[in-house]
This record gives sequence, structure tokens and C-alpha cells, in this order.
Amino acid sequence: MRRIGVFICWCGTNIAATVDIETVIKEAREMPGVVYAGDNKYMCSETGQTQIKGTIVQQKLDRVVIASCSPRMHELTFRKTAAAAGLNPYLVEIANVREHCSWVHKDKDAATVKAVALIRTAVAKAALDTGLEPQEFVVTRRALVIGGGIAGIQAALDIAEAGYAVDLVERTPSIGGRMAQLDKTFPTLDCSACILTPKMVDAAAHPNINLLTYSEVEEVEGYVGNFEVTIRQKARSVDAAKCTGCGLCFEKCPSKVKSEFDEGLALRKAIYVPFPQAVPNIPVIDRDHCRWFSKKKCGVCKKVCPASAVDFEQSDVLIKQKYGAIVVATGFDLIGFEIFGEFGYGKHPDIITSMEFERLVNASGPGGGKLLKPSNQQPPKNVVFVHCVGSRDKSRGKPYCSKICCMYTAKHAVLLKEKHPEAQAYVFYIDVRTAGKDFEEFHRRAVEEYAAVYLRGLVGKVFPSGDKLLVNGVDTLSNQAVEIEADLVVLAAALTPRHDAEGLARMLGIGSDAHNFFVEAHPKLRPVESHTAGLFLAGTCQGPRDIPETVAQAGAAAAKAIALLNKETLLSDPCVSAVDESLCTGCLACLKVCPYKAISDKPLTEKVHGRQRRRLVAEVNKALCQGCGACSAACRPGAMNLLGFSNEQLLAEVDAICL
Amino acid sequence: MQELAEISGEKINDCYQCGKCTAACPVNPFMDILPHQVLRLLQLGQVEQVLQSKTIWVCATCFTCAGRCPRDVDLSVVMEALRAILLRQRGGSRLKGEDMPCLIRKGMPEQGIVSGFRKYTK
Amino acid sequence: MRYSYYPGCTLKTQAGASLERPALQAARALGIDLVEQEEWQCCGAVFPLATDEIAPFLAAVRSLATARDRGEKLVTLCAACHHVLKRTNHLLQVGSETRDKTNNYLQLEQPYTGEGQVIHYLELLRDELGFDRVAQKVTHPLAGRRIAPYYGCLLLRPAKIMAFDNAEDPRVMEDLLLSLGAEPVDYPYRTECCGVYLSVNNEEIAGSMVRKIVHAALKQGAEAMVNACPLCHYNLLNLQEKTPGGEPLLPVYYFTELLVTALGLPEEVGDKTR
Amino acid sequence: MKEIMQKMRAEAARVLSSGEVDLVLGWEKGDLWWQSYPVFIENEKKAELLTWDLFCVPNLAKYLLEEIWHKKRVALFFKGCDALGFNQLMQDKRVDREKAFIFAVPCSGLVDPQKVERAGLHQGLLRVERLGDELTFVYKDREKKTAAPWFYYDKCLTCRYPNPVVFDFMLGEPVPVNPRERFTAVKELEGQNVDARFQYWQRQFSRCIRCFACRNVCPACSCRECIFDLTSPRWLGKATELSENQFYHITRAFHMAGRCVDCGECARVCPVQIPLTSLNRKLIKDIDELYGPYDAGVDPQKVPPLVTFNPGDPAAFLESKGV
Amino acid sequence: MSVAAKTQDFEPLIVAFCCNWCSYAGADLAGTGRMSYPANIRVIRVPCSSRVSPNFILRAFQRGADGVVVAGCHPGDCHYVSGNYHARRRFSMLRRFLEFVGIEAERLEVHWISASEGSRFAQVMQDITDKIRVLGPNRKLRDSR
Repeated sequence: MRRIGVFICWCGTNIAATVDIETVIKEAREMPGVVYAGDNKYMCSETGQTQIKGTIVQQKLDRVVIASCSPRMHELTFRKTAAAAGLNPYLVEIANVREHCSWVHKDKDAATVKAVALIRTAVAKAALDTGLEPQEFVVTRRALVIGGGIAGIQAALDIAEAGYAVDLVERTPSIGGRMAQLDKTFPTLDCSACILTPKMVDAAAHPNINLLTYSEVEEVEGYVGNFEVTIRQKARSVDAAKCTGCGLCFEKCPSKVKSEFDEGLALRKAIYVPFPQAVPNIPVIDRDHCRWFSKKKCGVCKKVCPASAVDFEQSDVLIKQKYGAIVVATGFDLIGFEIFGEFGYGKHPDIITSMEFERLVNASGPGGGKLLKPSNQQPPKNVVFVHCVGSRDKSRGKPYCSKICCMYTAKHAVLLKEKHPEAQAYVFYIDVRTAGKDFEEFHRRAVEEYAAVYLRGLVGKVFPSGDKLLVNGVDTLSNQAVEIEADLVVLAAALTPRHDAEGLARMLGIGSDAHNFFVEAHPKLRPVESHTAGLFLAGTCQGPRDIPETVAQAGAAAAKAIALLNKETLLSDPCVSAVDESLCTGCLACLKVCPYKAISDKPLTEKVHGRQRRRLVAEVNKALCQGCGACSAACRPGAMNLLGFSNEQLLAEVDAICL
Repeated sequence: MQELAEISGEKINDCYQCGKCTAACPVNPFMDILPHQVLRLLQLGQVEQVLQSKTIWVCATCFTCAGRCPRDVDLSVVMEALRAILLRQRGGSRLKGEDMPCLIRKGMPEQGIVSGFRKYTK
Repeated sequence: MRYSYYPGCTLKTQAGASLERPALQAARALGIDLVEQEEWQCCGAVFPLATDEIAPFLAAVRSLATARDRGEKLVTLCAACHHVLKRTNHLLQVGSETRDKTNNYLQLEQPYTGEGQVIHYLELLRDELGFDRVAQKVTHPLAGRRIAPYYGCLLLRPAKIMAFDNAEDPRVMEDLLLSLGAEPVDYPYRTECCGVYLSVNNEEIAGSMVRKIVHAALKQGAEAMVNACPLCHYNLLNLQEKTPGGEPLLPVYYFTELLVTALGLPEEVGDKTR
Repeated sequence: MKEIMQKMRAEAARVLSSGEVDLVLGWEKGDLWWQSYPVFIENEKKAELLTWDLFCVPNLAKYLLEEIWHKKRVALFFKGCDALGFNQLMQDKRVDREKAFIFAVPCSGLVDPQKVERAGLHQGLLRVERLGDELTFVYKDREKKTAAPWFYYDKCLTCRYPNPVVFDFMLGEPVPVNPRERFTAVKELEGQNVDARFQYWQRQFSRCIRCFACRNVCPACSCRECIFDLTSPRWLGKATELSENQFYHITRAFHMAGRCVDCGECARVCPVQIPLTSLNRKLIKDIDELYGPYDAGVDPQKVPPLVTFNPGDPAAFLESKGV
Repeated sequence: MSVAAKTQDFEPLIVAFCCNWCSYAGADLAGTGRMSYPANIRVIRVPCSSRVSPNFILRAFQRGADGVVVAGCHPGDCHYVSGNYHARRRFSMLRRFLEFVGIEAERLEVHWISASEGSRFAQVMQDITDKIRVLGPNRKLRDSR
């Protein structure tokens, strides 16, 4: 007969407030197999755990049921407690009477009845638990970082410093990411390139870091400690070994293309290096716009190249590599403007995005950083900055605040005044959010020293009128409608994840929220881990954040990856499927539904009535199996059973829960 | 307030005073209290002060504010509800039958006369 | 191509007749068969925003239902009628307590749930016929005439329901003018409200709005304006500053008038009132 | 049909005598006019017992489950539906293709004894013969001719694969294929309202005595031990109570989803005449509608629909009215 | 034997199979958000919606459940890559089949609820409770002994 102990937690008043603990204890004692039912104000506290350990030994319990919060919170804690008392950790079941009961029901009687039912279900399941032993498997001591922005670079550097090999994959021809496009950074006005390029050079020079630029991840398989990733390194059409980076080729190249790096404000050649400080400083041929690849004419770059490094025959290289940990740092895009017609973006060259402003004010940007009006190359007099374009907008844009626009707009106002002392900045805002070190002070400098006029209220409409822009706004503090004749309108656009973030999330098997930001394991307690073990998140791919936070997160993600790679072996989750070979007919329906290809067929020879008989049965590779249970549902005779969620257990739970 | 929500069906507390409606409103120079202030006063429950204002009669129901509000609050419907409360309960027709002849000028389309009456009389 | 035509009261009086006659003439010339509904009633000029009354749009539902029974699209010429009919149609499509109240009040043989389709005369030209076909029929192109289109609010907003054109940056009248050989002029405030019924008892407000719009159009070199709403037409024409000789600074045409002149149709003297 | 019978006997004798096979599975005439039972023949002299007439309906494929593993090779005769059943067994890896020597017998339909009884023609009937598509009922002193399709099994009238899809040796000429619409009964039931359907099926299920004949005859039911015989976990009680019968029939039908070859054997052998074919065909119809036409048993390599997926699948559970 | 008697104090019992990575986490979020939904809902945790086989659902109805919900991750977001795709096919077929044998299809609902959709979880559970309360007790599949 089972000797089951039921421990009911008050959780302070979280459970006790709407669940009558006495009734629950009394009911629990009557349940089949239960020999002990007790409670504690805080079951997960030291005293609570000591009470469990003591009772296990004293009552010689062989199963434990904890009625407390969600198993996603403390299942591990209580398993460790049971193990400490000598009980196999997988003989512990949790009844979720807090999140699923006391917190969501107000009527005490109904909540108590439900709590008893949930406990009865857990007891029924615990009675059929079997002791399980986790398996060990080897960890590949190599990390992969996806995305070569500041987050990716920082994570790669930290992991490499810890002595592990890192592959840094970047889709564009050079690492640097969004930060390379910026001119100055708030709040210290350091020049963005000055603080970024040293890290880029370190990353390129570091013996443990292998830069894979102009490359994309195509396929990810496997699981924590044993990821198998296919990376497509697109052909650069330039031999990296021979190229000296002299730049003759992209001087002579005839075909001009809009430069993505300069947000389309300037032109680059078909063979190009995105920006002067690019790392690696090796040009790439954009085959869609190169006349050689489209019409087999030209080939000037090949002719003028002194090191004859140009090689049109280069083809993509598919790299297959095993990794122990993956850090995702794919960065952000700005929101599309088609749905915000009232700002007239695209109708007038002087209506630009904040990123375009960064390029205009940057020395290596179009116009050499003189910040001139794109329409007539004149210095702007009145410049209007508009906050929250697409952010905090429930109807057409994104409901969230993009966090960094208030600060970089203040920075823009300062930069504007430095470039054109006589210019006047108008900033339309709802709230100025300066929650960071020296942020408020920096904002006040923009207002006090650089005389930026802050108008509280959003812009109604921007009317292009000749070469001027009529901006209809409002100042709700002085309650006046305001119309400004502006030379330049800068839109602080909402941050969104990369356009293909959802596809990457699906490929990696990590969650993405309604806006396609990647979902962290726990917003407060596990911000840099994803739900999938071994996959870590860093930077704006997980939500809007500024550079200091991104770097901090990159370091944290690297630390998690290093902790994982430090382990020789990892313990696998023992809740995997097991085959009852006497029932299995070898139909292999399980093999067809298994997403991890963990099932294979195994010939079996057995003696039947004195004769040898050979037949096929299914076999589970315990290391590959992730315990989803699709096979046990697809197995008609029930030969395939998922340990921890077996047919017997689930059936017992259904029977118990319906009583 | 409850009556206002009933007629308009709008959730006034959604508004976070960004002022976009005032910026977009073509007739805001002629208003004593601006559109975003109307919502602010309603949020604070000061319905009387709004009902006394000139604003609700100057509003041309051109839906510009509704189209651009980031919180999906349809201010044009709120304005109509305010007028409805005044016209229905307080009998304050803004346009009397007898002063019509001098207002109607030659060639004014029926659309103007009918919509004018619909907005200003019980 | 046969369509049910819903004229609305404004176009039936002598002020509106000068706008409707050219429309019918042009339709015949372009091979469009506009059949006026026998028993239409006034649409009420404004869409009732208060959600608790159904009386104002019952007339609209009747017209929509008859068009649906005949399986034809309902064409409107006046912006207000289009606005009210389109929003009523949408309200009944969305389905709500209001729809049930309306249907059980009207007791139509087949309850109306928004299956019909309401299109404006301009949409008829753009989508059904196509401006290229219109251009082929143009005999007297309005060559060199710099005309500023004016949209106002009723046709465009609320954007999701009206779905007439891009509410912030419409193109339909520019394309019409191009097909008629004229040169459209871009200017600010072309989608700003003209004051609508304010001109009834708040003339100085409507006047200032009209003056702002006309002044902006003049500044961008417009020689004339064209619009598609009888009330805007009246307001723009009568409330803008006049030249000493009493002539409006900027002549304002209804789009059907330009259409007729471009197609070279004779100035028809039709029956004044129905 | 006579020449085919002669060929059967000759071939059986040949393969037995040549030692190619250890065993021949065929049909043997019983005492009464409608009895043609499976027969196991191990030496060529017994080949004369083999018969081929209008009542050889039992499917021989399922006997291979036990017989085949310790025999060198087994020869057997397949009609169209039997071949489909064999393919399904092969897809479930329960039989070994090399060990089966298959003679194919194109079949243009077999006679349903119950239809003969219902027509009252069974009194004193000795045997039934077919010429073209006309039947001759032979009695002691008289004969009666009728049109054949009148007395065929329903499943034969809607048969879509009368020519066997898998064989080593073809015994006759392929027959024309013109199946009737097979979903009429299903559509008729779907037309009723949900309570009327419940009434209908409640009457059917309440007659079930859970003799499991339908399971034992079905070529797609090839588990070594059926979950309904297990005690742990105890899926099904032993009482023939309505909810247990419903549980059995819904689960059995669901195990057949995407695997049932529509051979109609389950409905034929059911002692209480439950229209199991309607259940199976409802699932076949839904699969065809939702995931594209799929005929089980035609190609054993093709992946059955319920163990695969396509990201763009429709979510039929969101429909307000399921059927 | 149509279900006519709708007693006022009939409180339906609804069993919800929730997948551990998405809908169970959504239920937790509904808890942390202190949202409320009827106590008729009782959740069974399964690793993935593909773990739920039709037998468990029939067993729940047999043992007296009036409604069953299977909740999983949105297609494409499944933690086990393709689990919910198989579940989607299986339950599309099951719901139509139950309808065919005369069981009201409304008694079985399948929803995709992600870990961040706490309010949606509460709303789904509230809606099905209201629907089943109107539909009445499950007499057709229940084991009458």
C-alpha cells in the first residue's frame, strides 16, 4: 500500500485567504494511500522543507504531494527537498492550488472544493509515480552567437575570454549592428564609433572568436549541450586572404545602389564595404545589383584590383557545426510608416526617421555630418522632433513604450544646436522618460543649455507646403494649439524586432510574443534565458532597451552560457518515453510523429514455442527524447509510455479530477 | 457620467492626454476648452463644466480626432453624446424654427440645413 | 453595367440639380446605366453617433435593402449620403443589438445584414470603369488648367469603415484630373474639414476654415478647386474672400461639371425639379 | 467463375508440389449454399478443395499474422478488398511481403446472403451461379434468374479497387471499375440534428455485446494485445453499458482514422448489424475534406494523414457547427 | 432524450488539459494577474497538447465532465516544434466525429493560448463555462452507474 504524505502550504495568505486549509487537510487524510496530511505557513521556506524531510523519514513516506504554487515555480525545490530526505525526487507531485485556485476564485467554498479535487488528482498521479534516474550526456564546449551588434560582440568576447570557442554570425558584411550607425551616444555624448570599434577589433582578433559575417543561420536542431546548426556563409565574391582593403574596387564600380547602412540617404556601389571602420574590412559584391552577375558585362572591380582578390566563381558555403549554447542577439528594426499617413513620411524628403537623423549628423554619413536638409542641402532653422511615433499607440502602432526615444531625441536636440547654433529644436512629447544614470541631468542640459523647446502634446498632422513643413501640434500645458513652420521633421519611431524574427524564433524553438519580441523564461527572475534550455537572449531582440542595458544583458547571457559550457556533462530530464516491447507491434506510428527523430526501429529475436522469431519494435534514444508525449498519444496499443505522464497516471488523474 | 458612457459607448479612461486630438482639430482656435481638456474634465467627472462650454457646439464632427487617437477613443462620438444629453434632457435647442429664414441663404444645399438641424435641435 | 442610383435630397433641388444633371449625362456617355431608385428617402445628412437610437438610419436601410434585392450596387453622388449609407451598411454588417432592433422594426421579407455594397460615383469611375477608359472618352482635355482637388471629411473618415481612399493622402481626384488632362495641384489642408453645418449658424468659424484652405491652395498656384460634396462646394464658393467685383478668388467646381466639359457634352437644360 | 476456380486449384497444386510454398490459404465450400470458409492446404492433393464462388468473402490476409513467421512462404488468394487489407498490414509491418505468394482474383462483386433471405429466395436453394451480370438461383426442381447487382453486398457496389493492387500472379482479367457514391448514408445522417443522430447511434450502440468480432476481422486492427483487453490501464469496463459501448466504438473508429481500407468486413461480421461502415466512412470523408483525398491500403509507403501534418492545416474545431 | 432540463443551480464540471509550456503558463499568468474565472475549471498538466489522446477526453466525459478544453501553444510556437500540429489534426477530426455520433460539439473546445495570454486564458474559461451552463449537463456520454 502506498504511504503518501500531503503537505498543504498557506503561502502566507495567498492560499489560506480563499482556501479553507483545515477542510483540505481533513479531506486529504481520507484520500487513498495518504498516511499523513500537514500544513505550513510557507512550505518552500527552510522550516517548511525541514518539516517535509522530517515527515518523510518519520512516516516512512514513499510518495509526496505538495499543495502549493505552480510546479513551474517550486517543483525543482521540492524535488531537491525529497532527494535530501533520501526519496527519489521524481516521486513528488505538486497540486497548483494558488495560481489555478486561490488567486483566481473569490468564493471560498468553491475554491476549497476545487483545491481538494486538485490534491486528489495529484495524489492519484503520485500513487503511480515511478522513481526515475536522470541520464548524463556530453556537452559540446562551443558557443554560437547570432547577431553581430554590440550585444553579440560583448557576449562573444565574454565567452571567448572564459576560454571557449565562439562563432559570431552576422547577416550583413560587417559586425557593428545598429550602434555603428549612431553618431553620439547618450548620456555622455561619447562618439559611438570610438567606443564600438575597439570592441569590434578585439572580437576580430580574439583567438577564440570565429567571425562569420555575411552569413545566416539556416537550420537549428538538437537540444541543450548538443545543438546542430547549419550556417550559410554567403559568397562575398572577394578572396579574404588576398584583399588588402585598399578600396580601389568600390571606387571604380559603376553601379550605384541605395546604402542600407545610410538608411537610403546615400549611395553605395555594387561592391562595397558598409562603413569605413567595417570589420572585417573586406568588400562584398551585392549580386542582385552587380552588372556582372545580372548581364555578364563590366567586371571593372576584377580588373582594377591590385591583389586580384575579386573572384566571381565563389559560391555559398554551408557550415554544419555542433554547439553547447546559443546566444540570440539579433537587434531591432524601426516600425513601418505607411500606417501613420498623418506624418507624411515618404511624401517629403525633409520628413526623416531618427535613424536617418543619426546618419545625417554622423561625420561618415551622407553630407559628411553637416546635417543639411535632404531637399535643398540648406542648414535647417526650425527642426521638429516628434516622440512616440507608433509607440504607446494601441490603435495602429505598438502599445509599448520604446524606452530610448526620449533620451536620443534630447541628444539630437543637443547635436542640432552644436552643428547649427542658430537652429531651434521643438520637441513634441507626452512624457519625457529619463530613468537612468545621468539621464535626467542630460535632458535638463538639452532644455537649459541648448534651449530646446519641449511642447507637451503629440503632432496632429504634418502638411508639406513648398519647401517648408507646416506642423500642427498642441501644447496641452498652456492649452494652445501650435503650428510650426519647420525645415526638418524627425520622427522618433517605435522599436520592433527584426522583420524575420518570427521565423528565427520558430527555427530555434523559442517563443515570441504578440509583437515578435523573443520571450524570456521569466520577466523578472530569468530575463536572459529563453524557455528552451541552452538558448539565451541579449539586447533589443527581447524588448526595447538602451546600450548600457544591452551590454549588461550580453554579459549576463554570456555568464549563463559559460556556466553551461563549464559542465563536462549535463543531466537530461528523465521524463522520456519508454517502450513495452511485449505490446509493441513495430508499426512505428511513434517514429513518424517524433519531432526530435529520437525513435528508431530495432529488430528483436525471441523464442516462441521453441522457435526463434524475429520482429521489429520501436526503440527510444533517451538522450534525444524531450518528453513531449506525441508518441504515446499516437501509439494505439499503449506500448509507448511517457514516464512521468504515463497513460496510467493521466487516466488516474482524469478519474480523480472528475470525482 | 454613467449616462454619457451609455450613449457614447466610449471608454473615457483610456485617454492618456497626448493632445493629438487637439492638434488635429481644425476648429480648435474657436473652442473655449480644447478637445483633450474635454476628455480630461470628463475623466475627473466635471461634466457640468463641459456641458456649459462652447466647444461641443463648435465641433464639426469631421472624425479627424477619432482617426488619429492612439488610444482608440472616438471623441466625435463623445461630443455627440454631450450634445444629446443637452438636447434631450435640457431642451436647449440651439436653433429655433423662427430664426431660420434669415439664416438660410440662397443656394444653401439641403444637406447643410438638414445636418445643421439634426445637430442643433431636439 | 446597371447600378441603383441614390441621389439624396440635396441634388434634387435647384441648388443641387446643376451638380446632378452633368453626372447623369456623363454616366450615359460612359455607358453606365444609373437607374434611380423609385422610393428613396432622405438619408438624414449626418450619421447618428449616439449608439442608442435607430430611427435616423431606417431610411438608409430601406434603400440598401432594395438595392440588395435587385442585386445591384448602390451608387451615391453626394458625400453625406455616401457617408451615412456606408456607415449604416457597416453597422449592419458588424451585427449587433442595433441590427436586430432595426430588422425586427422594419420587418423586411429578408432581414438586411449588410450584404449590399455602397460605392461613390468617383469609386464607380475608378474601380468599375477605370480612369483609362474615362481618358479615352475625353474630347476637350482641360489642358494646362492647374486645379486643386479638395476632399473634406465625410468621404474619407473614419478610414477603416469608409475605405474610400488613403485617408491622409488620397489620390482619386488627382487621378481623375489627370485622366481629364488637367494638372492637379498639391497643397496642405486638402483633407481638412470645411466647417460643414457650422456655416448655418456659425458662419465666421466656417468662413475662417474655408479661407485657410483657399489661401493655401492659392499659395501653391491653384487656378480652381474641385470637390465632391455639395456642402463643401457651397461653403468653399460662398465663404471665401471675394474679388472687388464679387467674384470668388478661386472658382470651385463640382467634379461632375469638369467631367462633362472634358467629355465635350453640350450644356443640357434638363427638367429643373423632379 | 468456374475457370478461375480451376486455375486456383491448378496453381495451388503447382506451388505446393514445387515446394515454393509450405501452405496455401483459400476458400472451401461449406454444406449450405452461402457457406465458403477459409481453408489451410498443405499438400497438393488437397488442392481440389479450393473453390471460388459468389460467397468467398472472408479476408484471408489477417491469417498471415500468425502463420507466416515460421513458414517458409504462404500462398493465398486476394480479392480487391483483401489486397487493400494486406497493404495496410504491410504498412503496420505486421506481415512480410517476401513470405506471401499472392494470387490476385479480380472481383466484380459477391452476393450478400441476407439480401437473398430478405427476398425469400433462400428456401430450398442449392447454389447460386453468375453469368455476366445475371444470377441464376438453382433449386431442386427449378431455377430463377435475376439481375446480379440487386443481391451484391453494399460494400461491393461502392468498391473502388475491385482489381487487387498487390499480387504476384493475376488469375483473371481486370474487371471494370464503376463504384457508386459511398457517402450517401453518412451525408444523410449529417443532415439530421444532433439529438436525432444521438438517438440513432444510441439505438445502434446499445445493441453491441462487445464480442469484438469487428476488431478480430479488421486488417487494420493488428495490435498484439488490444487496449480493451488490458487491465492496467483499465481503459474499458466489462459491462455492456451504453457509455462503455460508446467509448469502445469511438476509440476503435478513431484508431482506424486514416488507416481503414473501407473493406466493410466489420459491418458484415457484426452479429447485431451495427452500421460500422458509416462510422469509418465519416472519418474517411472528413480526412478527404480536411487533408485531401487519401485511400488507405493503396500505397503502403504513403504516410497516413493522422501521423503527419502540414503547417497550413485548417483548425476544424473552430467551426461553429462541426458537421 | 434531448437535454431539456436546465436546472438553475447546475454547475458544469469542465476538465482542461493544458500544455506545460504555453497554456499552463498562461493559466499561471492569469493567477499572478489575479484575474478571475469560474471554479468549474480544473486543469490537468500535460507536457504538450499532442500528449492528449481522444481516450482521455472520452474518459473525462464518461466520468462526469460536462465540458473538456484542450489548450496548447499557437501553431508554430510549440515548444516541441510540431506537437500542436498533430493535436490540431487529431482534435479537428475528433470534434467532427463526436458531433456525428450525436454529442454536442460545443462540449469539446480546443484553443491556442500562449504563455503571455493570461487574460485570454481567463476569458476562454469563462466563456466555455457560460456556454456549458446553458447547454446543460452531459447525460449522453456519462457513465450512469
